[in-house]
Amino acid sequence: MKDLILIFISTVLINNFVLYYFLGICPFLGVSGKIESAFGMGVAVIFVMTIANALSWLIYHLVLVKMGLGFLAYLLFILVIAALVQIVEMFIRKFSPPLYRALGIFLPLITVNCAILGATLLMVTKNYNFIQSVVYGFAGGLGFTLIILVMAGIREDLEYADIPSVFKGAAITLVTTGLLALIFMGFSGLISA
Amino acid sequence: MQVTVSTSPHLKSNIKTAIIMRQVMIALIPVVIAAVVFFKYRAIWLMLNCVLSAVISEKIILRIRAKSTSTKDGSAALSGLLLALILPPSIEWYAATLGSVFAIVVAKQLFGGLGSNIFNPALIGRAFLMAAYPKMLTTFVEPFAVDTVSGATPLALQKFSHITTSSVKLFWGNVPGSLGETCAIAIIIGGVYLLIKKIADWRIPLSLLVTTTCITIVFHWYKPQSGSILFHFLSGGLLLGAFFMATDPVTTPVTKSGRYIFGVGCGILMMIIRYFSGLPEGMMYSILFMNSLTPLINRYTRPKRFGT
Amino acid sequence: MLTEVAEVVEANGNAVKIKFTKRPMCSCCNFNTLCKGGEDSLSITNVPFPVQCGDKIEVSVEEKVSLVGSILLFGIPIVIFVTVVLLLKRHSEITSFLAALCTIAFYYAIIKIAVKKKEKYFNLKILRKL
Amino acid sequence: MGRQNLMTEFIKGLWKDHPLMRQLLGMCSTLAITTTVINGISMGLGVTFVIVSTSFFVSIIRKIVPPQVRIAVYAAIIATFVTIVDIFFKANFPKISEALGPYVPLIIVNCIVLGRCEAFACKNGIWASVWDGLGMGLGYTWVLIVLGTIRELLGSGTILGKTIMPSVYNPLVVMVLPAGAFLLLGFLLALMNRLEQKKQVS
Amino acid sequence: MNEIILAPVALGLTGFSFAVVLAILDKRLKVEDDPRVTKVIQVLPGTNCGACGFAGCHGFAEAVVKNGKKFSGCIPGGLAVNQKVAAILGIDAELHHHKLVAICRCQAGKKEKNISFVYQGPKTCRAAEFVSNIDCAYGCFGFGDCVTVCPVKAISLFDTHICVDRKKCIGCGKCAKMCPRKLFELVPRVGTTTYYVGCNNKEKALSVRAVCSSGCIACGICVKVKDSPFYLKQNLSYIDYAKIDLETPLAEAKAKCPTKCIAQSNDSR
Amino acid sequence: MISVAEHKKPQYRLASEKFFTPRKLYLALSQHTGKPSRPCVKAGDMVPEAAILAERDGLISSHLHAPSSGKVLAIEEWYHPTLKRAPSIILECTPEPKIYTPRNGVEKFNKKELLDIIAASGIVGLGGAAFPTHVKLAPPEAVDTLIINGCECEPYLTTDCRLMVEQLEQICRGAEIISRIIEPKKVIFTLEDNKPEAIKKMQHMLRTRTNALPSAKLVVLRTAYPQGGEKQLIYATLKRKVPPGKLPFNVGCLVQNVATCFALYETIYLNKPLIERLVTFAGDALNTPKNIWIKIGTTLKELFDQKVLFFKEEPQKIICGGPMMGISLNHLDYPILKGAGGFLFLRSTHSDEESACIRCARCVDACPMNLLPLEYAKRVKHDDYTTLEELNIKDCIECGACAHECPAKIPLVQYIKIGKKYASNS
Amino acid sequence: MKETIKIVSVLTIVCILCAFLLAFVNNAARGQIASNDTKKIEDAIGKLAPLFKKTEKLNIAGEEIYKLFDAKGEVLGYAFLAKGDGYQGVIKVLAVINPQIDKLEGIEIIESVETPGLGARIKEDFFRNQFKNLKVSVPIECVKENITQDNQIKAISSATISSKSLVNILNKKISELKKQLANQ
Repeated sequence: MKDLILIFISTVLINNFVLYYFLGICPFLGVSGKIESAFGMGVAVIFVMTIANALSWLIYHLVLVKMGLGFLAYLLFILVIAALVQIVEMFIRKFSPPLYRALGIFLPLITVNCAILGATLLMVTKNYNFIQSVVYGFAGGLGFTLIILVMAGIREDLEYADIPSVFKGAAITLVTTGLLALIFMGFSGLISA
Repeated sequence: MQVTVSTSPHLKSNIKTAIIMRQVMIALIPVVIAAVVFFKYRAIWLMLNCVLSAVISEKIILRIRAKSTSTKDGSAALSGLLLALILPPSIEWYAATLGSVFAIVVAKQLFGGLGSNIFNPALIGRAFLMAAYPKMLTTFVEPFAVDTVSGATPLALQKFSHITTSSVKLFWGNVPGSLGETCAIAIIIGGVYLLIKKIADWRIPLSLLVTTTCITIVFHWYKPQSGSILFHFLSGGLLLGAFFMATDPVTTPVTKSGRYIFGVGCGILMMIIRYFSGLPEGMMYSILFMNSLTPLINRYTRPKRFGT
Repeated sequence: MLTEVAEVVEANGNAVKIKFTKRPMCSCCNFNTLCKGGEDSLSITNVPFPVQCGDKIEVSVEEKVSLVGSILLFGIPIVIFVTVVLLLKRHSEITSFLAALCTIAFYYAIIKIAVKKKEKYFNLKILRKL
Repeated sequence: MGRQNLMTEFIKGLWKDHPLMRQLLGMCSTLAITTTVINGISMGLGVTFVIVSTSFFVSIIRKIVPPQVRIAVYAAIIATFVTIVDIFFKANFPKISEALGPYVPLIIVNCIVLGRCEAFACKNGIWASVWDGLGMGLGYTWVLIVLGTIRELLGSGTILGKTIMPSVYNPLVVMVLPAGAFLLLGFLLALMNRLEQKKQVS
Repeated sequence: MNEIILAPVALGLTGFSFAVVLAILDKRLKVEDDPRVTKVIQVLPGTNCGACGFAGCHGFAEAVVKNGKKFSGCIPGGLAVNQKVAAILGIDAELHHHKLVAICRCQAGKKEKNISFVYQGPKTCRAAEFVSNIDCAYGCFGFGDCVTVCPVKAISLFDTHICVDRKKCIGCGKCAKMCPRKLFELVPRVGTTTYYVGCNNKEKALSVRAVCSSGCIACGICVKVKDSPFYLKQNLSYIDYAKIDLETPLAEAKAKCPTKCIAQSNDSR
Repeated sequence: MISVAEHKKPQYRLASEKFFTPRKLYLALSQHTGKPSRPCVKAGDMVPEAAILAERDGLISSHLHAPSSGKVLAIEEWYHPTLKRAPSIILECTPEPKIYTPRNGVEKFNKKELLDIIAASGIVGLGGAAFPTHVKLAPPEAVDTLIINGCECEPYLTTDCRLMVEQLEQICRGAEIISRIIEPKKVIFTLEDNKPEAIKKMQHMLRTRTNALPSAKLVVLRTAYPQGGEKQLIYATLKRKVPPGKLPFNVGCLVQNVATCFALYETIYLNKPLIERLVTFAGDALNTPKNIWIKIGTTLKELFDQKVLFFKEEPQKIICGGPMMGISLNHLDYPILKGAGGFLFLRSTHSDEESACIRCARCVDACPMNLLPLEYAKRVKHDDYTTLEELNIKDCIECGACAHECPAKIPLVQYIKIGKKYASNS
Repeated sequence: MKETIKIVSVLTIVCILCAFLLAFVNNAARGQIASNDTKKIEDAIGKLAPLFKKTEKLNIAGEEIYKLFDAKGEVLGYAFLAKGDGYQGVIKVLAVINPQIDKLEGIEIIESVETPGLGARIKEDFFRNQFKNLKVSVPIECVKENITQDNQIKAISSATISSKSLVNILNKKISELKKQLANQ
C-alpha cells in the first residue's frame, strides 16, 4: 500500500506530468484558456489515462512480453489509445447527446495527447505491476488536471492584464508554467519521508 | 468660472496606493533594524542591492514599455526590500541582484505590472534563486559573526539533527537564518502595526496562524520530537510570511471567505512541507502555491449578493 | 460558458431540432479534420423564444451542468474503477480489470436512467438568436 | 513540380511556418531534452528522419487510403519509424538513448509529424512532401540546438560537454531544470513575436 | 525467426479489429464537407476575428460556399484574400464596392465646440456619456471609441473631430453601434463623393449657436438650392439620399451653408 | 458599509431660511422617476400659484404645479441635471402670494380620498429618487412595517435633519396619514446617531404623542454610509433582506423620507401642492452654507444674482445632490428639481489620476450589496460585457462606497454605469 | 460494403507491413542492444576495479550480482546493483565490494534524478571518492560534520537527504548481500 501512496503523491505533485515530464503541453496550452474546458479536459484525461494504462499493461505484459514482441509496444499502444478514445467518444454520444456536445470535444484532442502515451511508456520503463500502473495512470491524470485547472484560473485573470504584446498568448503561458514549475519544486522530497 | 465634472462619488478617502506601500515600509522598520543589528554591514549591503536593482529594473522596463506609471508608488522598492529580507545574509551580490531583477521583470512586469501579477514577486525571486543557486540559498551564517561561522537554521537543526533551539533565542532572533526572518519580536511589532492601521487584512494572518497552531498541537502530541507550537511559531519564515507576504493584496483573494481559505491552505501546506518534505522550511512555497490558486479561489468564493 | 452556434432545422412550438455548425474554435485547430465531433443534430424542448427553420441560434451548456456532467461521466466511474482494482489486489490482473470494467458498466446503466429522468437538467440552453 | 517550388516547401519550415515557434507543435520533447546540445541534435535528427520517411510513405499511399482510417494508418506508419529510430539509438548510441528516455517513442504523438502528414503529405506529391518534411524537421532541429546551447551553457557552463564558461562562473542550475526550460522557451517565443512585429511595421 | 511471423499476425489482427470498429463508426457518422469549404478556409487568414459577422472563419467559408455573393466579406484579409476566395468559387473577381458608407453627424472640432468645463474620468466616449465633456448635448465627445472599434481603420481623429475614410469604409456599422451619441449613419455610396450634414443638434438656432459655431441652425438655405435633396426636420437639415441625381446642388449647398456644417468625404482622400 | 467624512458641522445648526422671489422658473417636465408629465398650458398663458402646469401621463408619473403665479414664456429644452437638456416650462414670475386655506375634515377621509389628494398634489419621494408617492403608497402586498427615514447618510446634506428639528409635529402628522393609508402594524422612525438634537426632539415627541401613532418607536442607528438606501435601511432596522429585483413591500416594509412626510402634511392639511422644498447649500466655496426653502424650478444663478448665496472663492465643482451620489454640474443655469436635497460648491477636486488596481478588495468590503466592483471595472476597461450580468452588475445601487474607498482612485461607479448599459445591449 | 472492405484491408495490410519491417529491424539490432547493456555495466565496473578481466553473473534470488576475477583468475570482489528511493526519485547505484565483504572498492551512480546543484552532486567525484576503501563491516554512517570514524562519510551540505538515502540504499543491499553470499 505504501508504494501506491508514494507513486500517487510523487506523480501528482513532484514528478508532475506537465511540470516535470513536459507531457501534454499542446493540450495544456490549448485548453487552459477557460476553467470549465480545463476541468472537462482534465477529467477526461484522468479517465482515458487510467484505462489506457490498465489496458496497455495487460497487452504488454500478458501478450507482447510473453511472445517476445516487445518492439511492437509503441505501435500497439498508440493503436489501443486511439481505439479506446474512439469507443469512449461513441459511447458518450449514445449516452447523452447534450453532454457529448459539452464534453466530447476534448476526446479527439486526447488521442494526440502525448501525456497518455507517455504514461503508458513510463509505466513500462518503471516496471510497475498492474495495480501500480492503474494508480500511476490515475495520479498522472490528476496531476495534469490540477495544473491545467490552476493555469486556466490564472489565464482567465491574465485576460484583463496589461501584458507586453510580444508575450501575449503562448509566451506568457509558458513563463507562468515555468514559475509554477519553480513552485512545485517545493514539494520535492515529499516521497522520501 | 471653469468647473470640473466627473461622476459620483465626489468625496474620496485619503488612502492611496503609494500610502499603502509606505505604511508597509514603515511596518518593516523594526525588522530592518533587527537585521542590521544581527548581520551588520551585510544586511545593509544586501538590502541596498535588492532595493536598487528592483527599482532600476522597474524603471527600465517602464521606459521600454513607454508606460506613464512611475516607480514612485514604491511597490518595486517594497518588493526588493522584502526579497532582501528573505535571503540568507551570506548570499553573493550577483545572486541577490539577479533574484531582484527576476522578481521585478518576470514575476511582475511580464504579467502587466503593479496589480496584475499572479505571484508575489519577492517570493518568486527567492524561489528562482533557490533553483538557480541552491547551495547559496541553503547556507546560513551565525548572527554577529557573519564572516566566519556558518550555521544551520533552527528548523534545519530540528529536522535533520533533532536539536531544538530555545524559544527565547528565537524570540529575540539570535539564530542563523534569512536576513529578516530571525527576529520574531520585530516582525510581530511590524505586523501588529499593519493590522492596526488596517493596511493588511487580518483574516489571512489569523487563519494562517490558527491553522499552524492546530496542526502543531496535534503533531506535537502525537510525536513530541516534531517541535513545539512555540518553536514552529517563532522559527523560520512563518511570521514574516504571515504578516508581510500572505497579506500582499495583489496576489491574495479579494473575497472574505477566499482569504480564510487562503490562510488555511497556506498553513496546511507549510506544515506538510516542514514535516514531510526534504526542505526544512515551506512558507515561501506554500504562499506561492496558494497564489497560483488565488484566481480559482476568487472565482468560486464570490460573495452572495445582498438579499439572497 | 461554452457557447456554440447551431441552425434550427425543425421547429414546432416548444420543441426544435437543431443542427450544429462547426465550432468557431475548431477552424483554427490543426486537427480540424481529425475530429468528426463537428456536425451533429439534437432536439431541444424548452425554447425561450419563437424560432423558425433556418434561424441561427447560440446555445450553450451551463457551466454547472458541464461540471456535473464531466464528474458523472468520467470522474465517478474512474474512481470506481481504481477502487475495484485496488480491492481485487489478490486476484489476477485480467480478473480485476474485467471486474472493474463490469462495475463501471453497471454504474453507467444506473446513471443512464438517472440522466433520463433529469433530462431537462442536462439540456442545452438557447441563449439568443443571431 | 519545379525546383523553385521544392525550395519554397523546404524553406518555409525553417522560419515562416516554423512548426515549433509558429504552430506551437511538438513542445513536449523540445522542453524535455534540450538540457544539452547533443541531446537536441540527436532528437532533432531523429524527428527529421521520422518526418521525412513518414511523409514519403504517406505520400505514396495517399491515394489508396480511405479517409476514415487515415489517422490510424498514419499513426501506424509513424509508430513504425519511431520504433526504428528508437532501436537505432539503442543499438548505436546507448548513452544518448538513455538521456532521451521516453521522449523518443513520444515522437509518435509529436504533433509535428502527424500534422505534416495531415496537412501536407496526404495532399502533395512525393518529392514535395519529402522536402517539406525535411524543412520542418531541420527547422525543429535548429531551435532544439539553440535551446540546448543556451541551457547547457548557462546551466552547466559547458557546450557539447566541454567547459566554456570561466571557472568563476557559478552555473545557473535552474536552466537545466524544467522551470528553466519553460521560461526560456517563453522568452524565445516572445523574441520571435518581436521580430515578426518589427517585420510587419517595416 | 519466430517473431517475424508472430509480429505481423498479431499486429494484423489488431489492425483488422480496429479497422472494423472504424468502419462501423464511419457508417454511423457520415460527414460531408464541401471540398470548396476547406479550400476557402485555407485561403482565409484564420484569425476567427468575426468581423465578417459569422462565427469564425469556418462559418464564413461555409456561408460563402453556400451563397457566393458575399465573397468579399473577409475584412482583415482584404482584397487579396477576397480575390482568392472568388477564384475558388469561380466568381469574377472584380473590385467589389460596398454599398454603404458611414458618415459622422458632428463635424465640429476643438475650435468650433464650446467647452466651458473640465471633464475628469476615463478617456472614452462611453465613459464621458455619463457626465459629458462638451457643452453640446448632441455632439461628438472626441475620444474616438469609433476609431478603435473600426475593423478597417477607416476612422481617424483630427483634434476631436471625426473623419471617415470613404475608400476604406466597408459599411459594417460597428461605429454606429458603438457611438453613445448615435452620430454615425450609414448612407448609400453614390458617385465618388458623399455629402452629409455634420450636425446632430436638434435644438433651436439660438441654443445651437450657444454651444457650437459650426452647428446646423436650420436656416433652410440648403433646402432652397435648385433640385435640392435637403429637407428640414426638428430644427435640423437632412439629405434624402434617394433623391440624389447630381452633385451640383450638394456642392452648391455646401458652399452656401452659413455655419459650414455640410461636409463631404470622397475616395481621393 | 463604510464611514465617510460628514462635513455637516456648520449647516447642521443653521435654521432654515426662505427664498420665494425668483424672476424666472424653469420647470422640467421630468421632475420624477417615470414618464414625463404632459404640459396643459401653452406659451403666453397666465397662471396662478398652485395651478396645474402639466398633468400626470400614465400611472408612474406626476403632476406639476406652478410654484408661483406668472406667465408661461415657452415650453422648450432647458438644462436638466440628469438628462442634460430636457423639455421644460419656462415661467416668468409675477408674485401674488397665495394664502392656502386648511382643508376641513381630514380625519374622516378614507384611504381612496387621501390617495387621490396625494396623486393630485404632485408629491414624489423627496429623498432623492423622486418616485411618485401615490404609487408607492398603494403597494400590491400587505405592509406590516412603515419606516420613516431620517438617516440622511449623504455628507453635507442637512435638510432632513433641520426639518426634524423645526417641523417634527408636521412630519408626525404626515406619517399618520401614511399609516392610515397602508395600515402597518409598526411605525419606526430611524435616525443616525450623528443628529443628537433631532433624536432628542423625536424621543420627546414620541413620548407625548402616543395616541396618534401608538405603535411608533424610534431606532437610532450607528452612522454609516449608505444606510439611507431603502434596502440597507430595512436590513439595519429589521434585519430583513430585500431579495434582488424585489421591492420593500415584498418583505412587508414601506420606507418614506421625512421630507415626504412633511409634504404630505402640507398637501392633506393645508391643501398646498408640492411647489417648494428645503434645500441645503453647502461646500467650502460658499461664504456661509445655508438651508433654504426654495421654489421648484429656481435656478442656482438666481440665488447668487439675488445675493442669497455668496461665493467665497470660485468653485471647482458644483454638485447637485450629495457628494456620494450627486451629479456634478457644469454651470449655474440648472434649476432645482423636486428631488434635489442639496447643492454643493466645492473648492478643490480630487484630481488624482486613476492608477492600476492592486486588488486590495477595499471595494468588495465596502459594497453594501456584496458585489465585486473591481471585477466590473476590469471587464469594462477591456470592453468585455459578456460576463457582467453573471456577476450581478444590475444589483449595484451606485452608492459610490467602492470608489470612495479605492486607493487606486479608479472611478468604479462610472465603469459600473457603462457596464450596466452595455451588458443589457450585448 | 466495398468501402468497408477497403477500410479494413488497407489498415490490416499497413499494420502487417509495419510489423514485418519492425521485426526485421529489431532482429538485426537485437544483438547490439544486448551487448550494449552488458558493456555499460562492465564499463562501470571497470572504472571501480580496473584490474578485472572476467565477470561471472551470480544468480541469487533474481538480483544482479557479479563476481569479479582478475587476469590470474583470482576473485577481485563482487559488483552489485542497488536501487532505492532518493530525494526526488529512484537512485540506482553500482558498487564494488572486496571479497571479504568488509570494504567498498567504490561506487558509481548509474541512474538518479536528484536536484541539480544539490542532490545531483552525489555523482561528483568528491563525494563518491569517500566510498573508496570505506569500511562496511558495520553499517555506513552519514554525518554532517567532520568524519571521526572509518565507516563514516560526510554528507553533501544542503543535500543531506540525498546523501543519507544513498547510504541507506547501500547499507540495506550490503547486509542482504552478506546473507546471500553466506548462504551460497
